Amino acid sequence: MTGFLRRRAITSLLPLVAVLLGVFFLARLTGDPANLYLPVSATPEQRQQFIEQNGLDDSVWAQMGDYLWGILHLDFGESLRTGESAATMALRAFPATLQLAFSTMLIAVVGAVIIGSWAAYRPNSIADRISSFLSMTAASVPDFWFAIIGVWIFAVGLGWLPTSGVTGGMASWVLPVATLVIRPLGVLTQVVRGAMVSALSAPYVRLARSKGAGDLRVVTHHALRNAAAPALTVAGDLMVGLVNGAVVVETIFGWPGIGKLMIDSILGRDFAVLQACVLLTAVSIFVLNILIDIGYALLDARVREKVSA
Amino acid sequence: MSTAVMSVHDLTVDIETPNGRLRAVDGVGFDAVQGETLALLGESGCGKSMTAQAIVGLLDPVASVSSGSVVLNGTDLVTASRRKRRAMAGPELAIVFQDALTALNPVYTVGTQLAEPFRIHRRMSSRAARAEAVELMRRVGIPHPESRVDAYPHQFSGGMRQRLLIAMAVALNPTVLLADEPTTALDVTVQAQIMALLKELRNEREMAVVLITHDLALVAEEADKVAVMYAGHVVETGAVAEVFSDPQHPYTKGLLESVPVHVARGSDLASIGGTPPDLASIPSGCVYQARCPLARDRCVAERPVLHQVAKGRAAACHYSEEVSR
Amino acid sequence: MTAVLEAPSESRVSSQVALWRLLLRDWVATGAALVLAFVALVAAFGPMFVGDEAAQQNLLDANAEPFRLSDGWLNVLGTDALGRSVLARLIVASRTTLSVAVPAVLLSLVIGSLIGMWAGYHRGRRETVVMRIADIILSFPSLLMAVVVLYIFSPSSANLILVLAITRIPIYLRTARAESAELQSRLFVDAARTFGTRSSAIIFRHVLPIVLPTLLTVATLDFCFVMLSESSLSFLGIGIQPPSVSWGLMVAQGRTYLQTAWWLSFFPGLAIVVTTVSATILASWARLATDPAQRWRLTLPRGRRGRRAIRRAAEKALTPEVQ
Amino acid sequence: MLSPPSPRKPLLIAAVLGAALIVSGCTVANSEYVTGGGAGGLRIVLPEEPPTLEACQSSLTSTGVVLRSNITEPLVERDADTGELAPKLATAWEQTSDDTWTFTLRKGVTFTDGTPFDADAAAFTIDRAVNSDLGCEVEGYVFGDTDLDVKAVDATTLTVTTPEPDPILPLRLSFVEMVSTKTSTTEKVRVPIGTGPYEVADWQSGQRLSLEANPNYWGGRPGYQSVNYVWRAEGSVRAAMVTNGEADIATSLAPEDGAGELAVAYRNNETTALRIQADQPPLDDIRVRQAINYVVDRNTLVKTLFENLATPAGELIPEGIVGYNPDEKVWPYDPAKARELVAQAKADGVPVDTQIRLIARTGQFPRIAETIEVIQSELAKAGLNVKIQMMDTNTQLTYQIRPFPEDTGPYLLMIMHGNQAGDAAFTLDQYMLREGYQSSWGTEEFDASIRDAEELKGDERQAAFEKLWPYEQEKVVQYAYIAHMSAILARSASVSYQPDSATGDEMRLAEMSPVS
Repeated sequence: MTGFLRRRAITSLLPLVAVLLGVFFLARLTGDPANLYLPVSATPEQRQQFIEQNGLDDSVWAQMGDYLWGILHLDFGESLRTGESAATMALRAFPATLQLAFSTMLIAVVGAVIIGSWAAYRPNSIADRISSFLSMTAASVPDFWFAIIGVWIFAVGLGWLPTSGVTGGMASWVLPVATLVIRPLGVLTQVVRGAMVSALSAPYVRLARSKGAGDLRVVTHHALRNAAAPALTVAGDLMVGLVNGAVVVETIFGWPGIGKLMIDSILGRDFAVLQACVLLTAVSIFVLNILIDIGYALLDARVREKVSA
Repeated sequence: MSTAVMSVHDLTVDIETPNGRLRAVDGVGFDAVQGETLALLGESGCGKSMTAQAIVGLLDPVASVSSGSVVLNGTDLVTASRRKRRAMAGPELAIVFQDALTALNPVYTVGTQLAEPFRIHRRMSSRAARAEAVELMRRVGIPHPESRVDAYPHQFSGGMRQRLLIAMAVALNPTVLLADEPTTALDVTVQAQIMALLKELRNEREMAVVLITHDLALVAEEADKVAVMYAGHVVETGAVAEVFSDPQHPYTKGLLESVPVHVARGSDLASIGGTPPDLASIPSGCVYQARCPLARDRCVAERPVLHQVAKGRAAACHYSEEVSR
Repeated sequence: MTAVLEAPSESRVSSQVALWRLLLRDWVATGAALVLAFVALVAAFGPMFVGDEAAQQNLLDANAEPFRLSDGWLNVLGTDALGRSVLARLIVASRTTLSVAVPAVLLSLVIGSLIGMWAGYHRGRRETVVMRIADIILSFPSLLMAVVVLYIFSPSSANLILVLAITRIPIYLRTARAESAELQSRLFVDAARTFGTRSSAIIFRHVLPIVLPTLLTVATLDFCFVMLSESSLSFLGIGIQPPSVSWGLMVAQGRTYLQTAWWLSFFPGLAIVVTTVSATILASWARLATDPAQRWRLTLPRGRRGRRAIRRAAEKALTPEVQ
Repeated sequence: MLSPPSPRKPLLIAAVLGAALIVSGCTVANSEYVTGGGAGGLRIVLPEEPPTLEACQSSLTSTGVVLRSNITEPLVERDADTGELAPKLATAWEQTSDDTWTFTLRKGVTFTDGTPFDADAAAFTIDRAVNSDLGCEVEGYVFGDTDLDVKAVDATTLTVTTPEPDPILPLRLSFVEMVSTKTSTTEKVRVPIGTGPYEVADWQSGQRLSLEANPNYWGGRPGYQSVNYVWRAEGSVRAAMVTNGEADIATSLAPEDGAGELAVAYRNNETTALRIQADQPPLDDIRVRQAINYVVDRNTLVKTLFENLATPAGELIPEGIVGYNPDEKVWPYDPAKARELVAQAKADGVPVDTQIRLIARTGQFPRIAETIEVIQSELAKAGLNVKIQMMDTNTQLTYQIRPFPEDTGPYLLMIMHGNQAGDAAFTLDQYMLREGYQSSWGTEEFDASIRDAEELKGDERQAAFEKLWPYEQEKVVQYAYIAHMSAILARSASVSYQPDSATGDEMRLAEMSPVS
């Protein structure tokens, strides 16, 4: 396993660098930020001064050299917008995103396993049809509908929950998490259901039944673990989306996460912050992918052998 | 000694298809006797596996038992509650499936899977169940069971996997053991070992074995009695030696003539002309009429019922006397 | 034993007929198919009838409430902030929406699955490289890509489709790779390989048919994701440019009016949801119907009572024949 | 104007959805959730977090609205209603020579770090903001590349000398917020030390900013001991926070955000207009530019999309700015005339079929997308080939500010200009001069009259500026003015506050007090 991890880390390093460089170059293709940060009446001299101060007049290669040199010294540059260190800003926003992502995935996975297995147990039954229909609908409804209507009903109409914010204890988590969980829950339920339908018609389930195993045991012991691999793949992809930041939720509920920060820095051509954010999310996505691979290995001995081979 | 521990009577299984309902098994009946092997013999598609599935209650949801009874130790499995059936699955009735690789759960160790019957029915601790699993593995002839108990199914050879399936089936000394084509996927030498193991276990545990197969040679060597199936019907029953030496149904006869050992050296190897009927187009008279050399008007008009042709023997043919000649 | 279910003797024509009959038996799937056909028809011919109405502004009748016939049937779903008929705009938007979402989904589906299957089939280094590329795209902020396209090229349907397709490729790539990697070790692939079949042929003949249903399911769910992403790009200016209109754009523009004129974003949102759900239902139906091993599920009468009733009826019908 | 949401439907849905939440055991929320502020605290919700509170960046809207006159103060302050300058940290000022102004400073003022405010501090601040290499926003905004010669004559006397005579120097200096001499001169700081009625108590980046009343403030205690700022990007959420009692003031709302009776509309200084890129054919033909003016139906736009919160415009500055012409002439809506003009131009060989881009910035003002669509539709009816292009801010700015991108083809640019300074000179230099940073085109005569007018003072200045507007409409026609805009904020019933035209840039907390 350690050999696998080492190899995986090495092969992951290159894409990581590729992402960083890609972001670096592409970001600079979107125009220099002088117009945004200088008053409209700034003179050409002031403009030139701004560009020089921020090193934007150097060749892209020279800028990249500076940037990489900085990274080696753990210096990720400063934000044009706030003047703060870009690393500080990214690191401050990331925990909020992670908390939201983990709670959302936890609820989505547990919910999807329960609903999906239940639906798969009697495929094509009324219960299956209803749960499939609801999960498909959930997966296709625009998330900001939930957000805004949720605010409208539960905060303004009923006064049960705060409209937004993060400092309100558990209650302030309800609307953001509920908004975020809808789509993953719908998608995952569909995936779990599909995988469970095939798992439940597999010969080993028949064997288990011939041993006198009850319904619950068949579902939880025999089918679920076999159905877990595709669910894990999709859950991983969904989690990647969440780690990249939940822009809608962060915007509407004022959740200080990395998605909003990334968008603001793209729109603000705040390259240093963007690069710091991308570095952070890319690293966590690579870690996440490795965890998923380990998950596959834990689920299935056959994968384990290939991994350690 | 010849106590029937399980009697199957008039078992009928229907299947729902997009084109309507089909009768896959029609009025099948036989008795399984303690310490004896009964072979259900027939070509693929004749309904023999579906009969086995109906008995153990593992039919696909499209198929259902529409009439008949399976009485085991005084309980009719067809009408028994799900709970009752579950309680009987393992200690009283067990089945060995044909494809051992897919039948074993790929994500669990064989030890876990072998221990499962003990965990479910005897509520043993996992350690005790594991000890039983090792013991079972040793009994079915798996070398070094202590070290292999934590291995996964794919790490075993085909023969070993089949042994594991058998071990699982006999774990709780069932009254009746169904073996559904247990050796199909195996090569000949391994086949012989597996069959020997089955016979050994049958004698040791005094089980009634129902062997489902298409292999005449296997039936000749392993079974005491045979029920020949064709298109969902039992067309002939009796002791193996008698049926094979003196078939009373033209289908049985045709089958025997298509096997080299039963044909005199030098003469042509016969084969049965035509193909078995599609379940959707089973004729109203004799099911075998289309391929039968003896077929005549009566066979089209009237379906022959299984009737006694000799002591302990029955055949479903209007002209069974003509067959043996 | 279940050979009869596979109906090997059925000719191609009759199997198509059977497929139709199977579809008609399932009223939910039939409904979904009808909805999709309706949407396609509306997209194809609708704009011809209401094209002008959708552009007809009437600021004095802005945000008129829906479900009133007093302003004529065109305003039955209300009017938008510029007094245009929401119904007419929905109809015109259906064409734009489909002409962006369908190519985007297809493009990412085709590219992603081909590369994914190829990588999964060959494993080894090729697989690693492809998977890492997927990682790169996934961890790349898709919005940045959109802004780059916006800045360097001009916003057009083609660029929009490109941006949407590229960001969705990894999803198919990963799914296809996972399944094909599993399949390549299977017996029938080995068999094909020993016959000397070229790998591309094996992929198309043996791997694709098995992977495709899953990919199609993913694609139908993705359909709605793409429609909504398209709307979020319009906030940056790269999306559909007015006066062209898409469902996503209508949802996005109507969003600020959720409290005062809910119909502006509700109806286009509903159109997206209904279309996606129909596509998903039909896809999951097709997945069962085309899979010989699963097809029987569709023939299963629903509920115990229904099954018993059918059995009784069947017994009555069959009894005289048997005896 | 603002229709409150119908209460029935949400309640019905809520009854269904609510059951789930009751099970999960949620407790009733109260206002403490969001701001954490106790009794007596004022809670304000802004559209975005101030990027920094650096005093020399105070002309950034999102910084200035929190900072100006709250944490730091300038020497003089402009009254938003009258346009007159009022004393703040300077008690008097006069032009002591052509190029020098002398300020008398207030005595007994200290910064919140204890250092005294005196002429040295004022000189330090002005040098830091205007003459240093920090690249301050204020420098570019009000002073251009003019360097100031600042001298502390004694503790309370300050002289400021400009290279050229500057009649409005005190107005320009009203943008310079005074900071303690302990402030770094080599880099910008996030939190300034000022003399204002409040000081920063706690800044939880991303979450909230808390101010506490300055106990040693020279001007008396403000109405609230503490003020909490939070920020939400979504207008409807900001409005909901006030209606829900989670905030007392919410700014930058749109009419449809649902603040209901708590909404307060007020005139800001913003004016919207289409800038016509008049050096590009067919826009170089004055008939085409006139046609564009004839088809913008300003009255209907104001009545419908702007919900009567704006007034049709005939010039780029609103009432209250020096140079505003009260006899504002608004172009009539005359589509027939416009068609005729386009047809005439076409007959003379003007390529009116050339595609013209109508460029706008997303989110520039509420209902920008709708406004653009209305204008595009009207222009198309007049016979012009107009294509809408929405852009993000940075991209749009490349089209708005010189140097303009090359080979753009003809385009119309939606601009919104807010003259924060109160004098038309700021507007004219930028938008009207031929080489103005935000001007595409002009005439020599017009340039000359602008230059002449800017030299003048008092009533002469006003009169000269007034004449420029009709001249622009008749002879230049670079713009199609649309409307003088308004803003909306939501104010809870417990707060007494009257916003003025400067509120968007400078929200004075000292003017807010609890309703007793």
